[in-house]
Amino acid sequence: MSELLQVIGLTKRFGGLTAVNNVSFSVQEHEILSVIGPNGAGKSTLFKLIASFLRTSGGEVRFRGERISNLAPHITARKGIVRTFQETTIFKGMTVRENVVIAHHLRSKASLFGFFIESPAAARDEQEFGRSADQILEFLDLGEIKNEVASNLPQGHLRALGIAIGLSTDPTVLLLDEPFAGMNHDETRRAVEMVRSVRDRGVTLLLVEHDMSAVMKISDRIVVLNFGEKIAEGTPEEIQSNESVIEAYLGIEDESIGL
Amino acid sequence: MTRTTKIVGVGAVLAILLVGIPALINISGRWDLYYTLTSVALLSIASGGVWLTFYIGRINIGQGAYALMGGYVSAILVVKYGVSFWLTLPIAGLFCGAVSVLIGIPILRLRGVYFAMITLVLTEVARLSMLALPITNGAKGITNIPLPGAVEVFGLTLIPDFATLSNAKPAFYYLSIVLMILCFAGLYRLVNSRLGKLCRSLQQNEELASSIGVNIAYLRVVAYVISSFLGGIGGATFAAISQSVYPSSFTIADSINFMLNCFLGGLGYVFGPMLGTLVLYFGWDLLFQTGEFQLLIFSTVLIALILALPNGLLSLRFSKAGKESVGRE
Amino acid sequence: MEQVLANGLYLGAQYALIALGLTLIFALMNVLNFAHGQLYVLGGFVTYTIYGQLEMPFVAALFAAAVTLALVGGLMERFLFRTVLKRSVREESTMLLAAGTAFFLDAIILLIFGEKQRGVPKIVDGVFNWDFRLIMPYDRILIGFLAIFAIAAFVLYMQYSKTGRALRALAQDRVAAQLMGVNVDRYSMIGFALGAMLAGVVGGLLVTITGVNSGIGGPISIKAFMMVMIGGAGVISGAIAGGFILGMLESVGLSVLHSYGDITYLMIFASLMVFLSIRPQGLMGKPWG
Amino acid sequence: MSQLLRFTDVELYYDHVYALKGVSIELNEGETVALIGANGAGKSSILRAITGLQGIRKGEIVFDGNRIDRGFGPDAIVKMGIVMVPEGRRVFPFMSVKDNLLMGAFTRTDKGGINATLEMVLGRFPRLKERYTQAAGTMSGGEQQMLVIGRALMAKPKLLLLDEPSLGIAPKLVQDIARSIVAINRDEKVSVLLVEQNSRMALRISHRTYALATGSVALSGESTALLEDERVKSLYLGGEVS
Amino acid sequence: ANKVLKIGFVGVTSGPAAAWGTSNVRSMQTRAAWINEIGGVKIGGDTYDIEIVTFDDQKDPKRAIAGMEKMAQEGIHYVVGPNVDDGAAAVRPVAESNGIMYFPYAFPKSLYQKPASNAVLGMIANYQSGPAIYKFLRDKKGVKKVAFIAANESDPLSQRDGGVAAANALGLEVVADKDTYQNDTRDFVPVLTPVLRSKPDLLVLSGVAPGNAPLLIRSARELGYTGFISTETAQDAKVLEEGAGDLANGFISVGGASTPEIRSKAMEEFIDRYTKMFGEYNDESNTKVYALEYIIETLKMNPKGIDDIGEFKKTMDNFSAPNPYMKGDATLKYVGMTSFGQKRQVAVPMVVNEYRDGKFDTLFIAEVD
Ligand SMILES: Nc1ncnc2c1ncn2[C@@H]1O[C@H](COP(=O)(O)OP(=O)(O)OP(=O)(O)O)[C@@H](O)[C@H]1O
Ligand SMILES: Nc1ncnc2c1ncn2[C@@H]1O[C@H](COP(=O)(O)OP(=O)(O)OP(=O)(O)O)[C@@H](O)[C@H]1O
Ligand SMILES: [Mg+2]
Ligand SMILES: [Mg+2]
Repeated sequence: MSELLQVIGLTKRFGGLTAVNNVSFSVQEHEILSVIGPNGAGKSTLFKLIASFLRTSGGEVRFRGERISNLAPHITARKGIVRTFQETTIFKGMTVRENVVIAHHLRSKASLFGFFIESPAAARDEQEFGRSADQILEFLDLGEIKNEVASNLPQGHLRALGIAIGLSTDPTVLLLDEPFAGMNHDETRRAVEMVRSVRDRGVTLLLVEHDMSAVMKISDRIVVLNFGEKIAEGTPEEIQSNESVIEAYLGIEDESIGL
Repeated sequence: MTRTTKIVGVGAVLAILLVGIPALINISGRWDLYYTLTSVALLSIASGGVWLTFYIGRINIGQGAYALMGGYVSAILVVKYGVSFWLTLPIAGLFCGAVSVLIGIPILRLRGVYFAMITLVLTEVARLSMLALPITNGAKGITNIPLPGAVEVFGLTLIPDFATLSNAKPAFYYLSIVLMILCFAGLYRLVNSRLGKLCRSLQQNEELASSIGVNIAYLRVVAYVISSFLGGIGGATFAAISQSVYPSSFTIADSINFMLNCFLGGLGYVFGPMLGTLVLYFGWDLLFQTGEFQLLIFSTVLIALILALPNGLLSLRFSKAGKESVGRE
Repeated sequence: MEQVLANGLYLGAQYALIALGLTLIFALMNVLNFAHGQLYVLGGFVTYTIYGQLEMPFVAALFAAAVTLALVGGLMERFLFRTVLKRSVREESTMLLAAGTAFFLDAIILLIFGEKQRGVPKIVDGVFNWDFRLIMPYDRILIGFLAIFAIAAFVLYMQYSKTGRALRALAQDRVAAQLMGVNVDRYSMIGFALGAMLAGVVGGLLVTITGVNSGIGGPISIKAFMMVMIGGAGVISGAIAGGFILGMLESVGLSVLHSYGDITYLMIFASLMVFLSIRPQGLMGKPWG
Repeated sequence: MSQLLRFTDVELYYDHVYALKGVSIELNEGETVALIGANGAGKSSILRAITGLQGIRKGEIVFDGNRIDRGFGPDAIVKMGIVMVPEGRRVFPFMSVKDNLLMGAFTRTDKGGINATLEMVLGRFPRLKERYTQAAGTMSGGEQQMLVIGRALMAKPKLLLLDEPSLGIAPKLVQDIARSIVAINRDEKVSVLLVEQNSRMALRISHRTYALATGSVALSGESTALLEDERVKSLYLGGEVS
Repeated sequence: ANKVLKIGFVGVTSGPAAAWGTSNVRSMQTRAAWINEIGGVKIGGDTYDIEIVTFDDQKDPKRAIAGMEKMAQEGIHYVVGPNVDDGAAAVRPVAESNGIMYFPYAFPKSLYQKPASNAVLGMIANYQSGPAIYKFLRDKKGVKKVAFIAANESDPLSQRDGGVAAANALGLEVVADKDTYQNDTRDFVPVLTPVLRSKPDLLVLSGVAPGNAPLLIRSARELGYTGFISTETAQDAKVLEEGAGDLANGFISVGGASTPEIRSKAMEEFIDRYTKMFGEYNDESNTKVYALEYIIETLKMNPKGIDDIGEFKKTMDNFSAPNPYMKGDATLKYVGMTSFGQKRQVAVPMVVNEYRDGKFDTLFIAEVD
């Protein structure tokens, strides 16, 4: 294992508000690292900073030792760091399969002009992407609905589609923002399986999630944010028993309401 | 559609445009239709450009600026530097393309009505620039532009000098129709290639597109450049037909019309702007005998069409069940 | 300088009032109402007919203009925009409808009221003259204050009345507003009528100063768009700010750039473009995609 | 206990895709009823049908003795006393907390009553009182969730519909919200129809539960009984996420 | 039954500039109805009814071309219009290739100079009336300093440039020659504030649209301006009265033949008929009544012109007929030798008017050659 991604003193201010405050941690290759914390703690902001969707106010992100902060989002994506969105963000007007095929864009070898004249490279891409898309859709159990227009899908499927889109880019690091939100236990269990198998494909995963049972099961390590600052980092066991995390985030179990 | 029916269909359309219509005009003696159809062809080229910007999710009310610019570039080159019209045509397009890069990079970050607005202002800026720039002859415009000259390759006359023709109308008609066919063949190809899918991804969600590695800034500029190129070509040809160009040759009204053509034809269909232009432009002409009621009838018909086919005329053929309405009947 | 500032303020007040109606309709239904200027013209002609031709009191004429335009606006929403909004795939399609409506109103106005510029007798005579440093006819001062009064009344209405709150809610989230018991159809109509009424009131107010002319609807709409964009689309405070900024920009710009003559407007527009590319959402607009 | 809501054999389609194929459920006055089920099972669709956001194809919906599935728009249904908290919060982002709450009382005209309810809501969610004049869009997810529940209470509903109130909310806040739901049902005598993915919580805080599967009711019964039911355990509680 | 002679009109009758074309069309229609009512007009051996074919070009040069094509299609050889420079320039190729004589209300000299020969200026150009007015004001009223203001569009700007040149030639001091306004301007106070600071004796509203004239006058007067205001285009008294009231008194403009001093019985009947037909007269028609008259009279003189404009052109050089709209023995004839080197302008009396209390008073009358 080696340090794939380093977050060093990362800071983001919006006007007077410091959403992410001097956060540092690193991510090992092939690990699953979760970021948790109360609503508004700065988790999504952190992801946006890593994926260059926001400019940093301070600090930096290194990928394989190379500084990658403040690039254009598509360049970061080309380097292999891809995020999915917290809001179910998909191409609403396209079918499920079209969504996934277009998401293969990064792997494309042809030029824009090549697409236009349908060069052999572009045609090869196209075939290849179709095959890969079908595979991914099967893998995520979306095969049956692949010709549905995405805007008609219920919440859960939208999430799965979001992950499919992320996967299609063949990322080195995949950032998943609340991938299990809106799924029931059964679905979450399957989704967890799936995320694991994504890792087994060699992808390093960062995720933000509020579903604690899933987080605890799946994560190798957990980083906890509160008011923009890192308040804890460690294995699931360590985090679960960390007093300040319980205080700020987890709460004390209360069987009367099933939580 | 199978490949053969497609080829037959395309062949039929080409035959109608290039042979059928001229023949009909000859038989019926309606020579005025040449100009009307020429205008429709040229305006639909410019509208086609606007349509492409719609396709990446931008409402473009600035095409008049590029049409005007194209007209001036061609006119200035022909009149002041004696360049052949045929050479100025692509130059005008490329010039507009180049200018649109400079303008597009800052303004394409804007979305929705903001982009619409800034392009509207751009049209006015272009008009005022043409009034003010030293090279454009200001308010007096450029008049007496010679007709397009001959094109010869190795002594073989490919295109005759328009001035020697007894009637330049059919010549301009063929020129415009061929340009239009090329333009829409190109657009059709573009939209049905992967490039088109990328454009659609931009239209639907730019953030997501960039997260899957699409260089959205670049793609937007590419689409805008193509759009402006088409605007420039259309404008340049118009200058040649009217043999004059004025700062008011293309104005905000034109920019708005280009946009309306796209809406009327249907934003979802490549050939929408073509049909939209035909109906909007030709419709006005058809009604000219109604005198003072022309505008009233025209607008009433237009409103009726929109109410009946809010997604564009072409949605008539391809329409699926409409969007589910919210609420109970 | 006093003169220039006063000109700007007066211009700004009328612009702001024009922009308000447009931005309200935009906020509520995402309709960029190309016919706004035509509604303004119609308001002007109603006032012209009642005050100028029938020689009834100005206030009555203004009231009639407001009522007529509210009615026209309501009808436009009910029979045109509602249908198209429900059935169209892309909301922008209403731009075509708005343009068609603008043509239609233009045609009707031209047929009924003719092609000539029209004017009415002054409502108050006399000119305020402060030593030639600041000259302002009393009717302008009155109209300026009436405009500001109308703006204030509208803002208070939107802020504190139940209807105003419902309209704001509708603008922010249609479905959620519906779930609070807001009858979306009814309030869209009310909002549209209110927007049209504002246009009519400005038209009626200004007919006493600048007269009215059947052809100016289109240019007025375009100017109103600019104000709305400067301030930020769909935001009431933005429309007001935009109106005043454009008023000042014109007044100050024309004075300062006087020596550049012909390119004054080129510079005003070019700076507008630069401003918008730096602030893509106008002054206080919500982001818009 | 008298019956408040009855849903008989309801079918609902989007375009040509069915979302509900013959669903029947009931809810009695004072009850909290939970709807659980997989993604796309049709839970939200049931709520949309009740509120009139979506028309139904077949069947009938009776509320308080009146049929409400034909001829009533969403606003009319709110007036009858059914208020829904939709999926994904949906506050009015540019309005203050206060105005958001007042919007909740839109259908009411009794000024005094509105003020009393406002006091009650602010008492129940003190955070809202702290943020009274803040624009709702700038509040955190949990605060927004409280706001929309409070906003719904402002209408003084007989029946409160909640669509996944825990979605995207931090665990500690989810606890708060769950407790609020219990309290609202108990203290304010508001009946609740709750859609929830967190089945354990749903079963804990409801009286009865319906489990949906692809557009029809798969299981139903007293929540306490279902908690022990083997099928429920394996399908919806998953015991452990392994 | 009579044969029909179709005369065309291509110009703007809708939108902001509708007033220009409308007064044109209506005077043509009024005159045609009148002629037809009295049994038509005898040209050569035949009697013709006049039919006016109109085309609204919306002030768009592209549409103007289409309009001219329509006229050609209708077999029309005589067209009145377009109303603006760009339209007039744009229709030129069509008119020339289809054998159409057209009578624009646009001033660019290149339209009327050789090699162009199909356009006939339908009114008096600003570079003809301007010098006369300025000279009058300089000599009789002691005007020394002139300021110009124009809309930033082709026609007004060209007219302004012509005016500035004329004023300079007359030795007047031009104190403002670069101030412009947008066509959407409704409030001219901000525009005029800096201009009036230069304290001119004469403010020239170059190429001002009829609708804007009263607004400009009113704003200038309300800002305390006391000098002269003039324009070189025709205006409507009613519009001035409604828009500026007493403030418009003393405003100087150029009209046709309707001031009571010079108008004939026929002109009075024309005004009468126009008013009956359309509800309200437009003083701009004082000038615009002429084009149709010239066409018909010229054809009467040489009937071969009916479908051969070559014949028409030949006749133009020596054409002369009594002017029905003026008292006395004024004649209709083609002029323009000085300005264009060929006779491509209709001779209309250059009546310089002064507005006073709802009517125009004649200041002086001049002729163009
Ligand atoms: N573009 C922005 N402008 C201003 N403030 C912002 C912006 N984006 C986020 N914030 C603020 O930054 C803080 C952190 O937000 P962020 O979305 O990162 O929270 P989060 O940890 O992902 O919360 P949740 O679990 O609810 O998704 C919040 O207070 C939020 O309001
Ligand atoms: N607007 C729509 N158009 C077409 N189909 C729709 C639409 N909304 C929902 N559906 C379909 O209806 C079915 C039921 O959806 P519904 O939203 O009721 O599910 P749900 O149980 O609430 O799921 P989730 O837990 O994911 O929110 C799904 O198959 C979905 O694809
Ligand atoms: Mg987040
Ligand atoms: Mg749901």
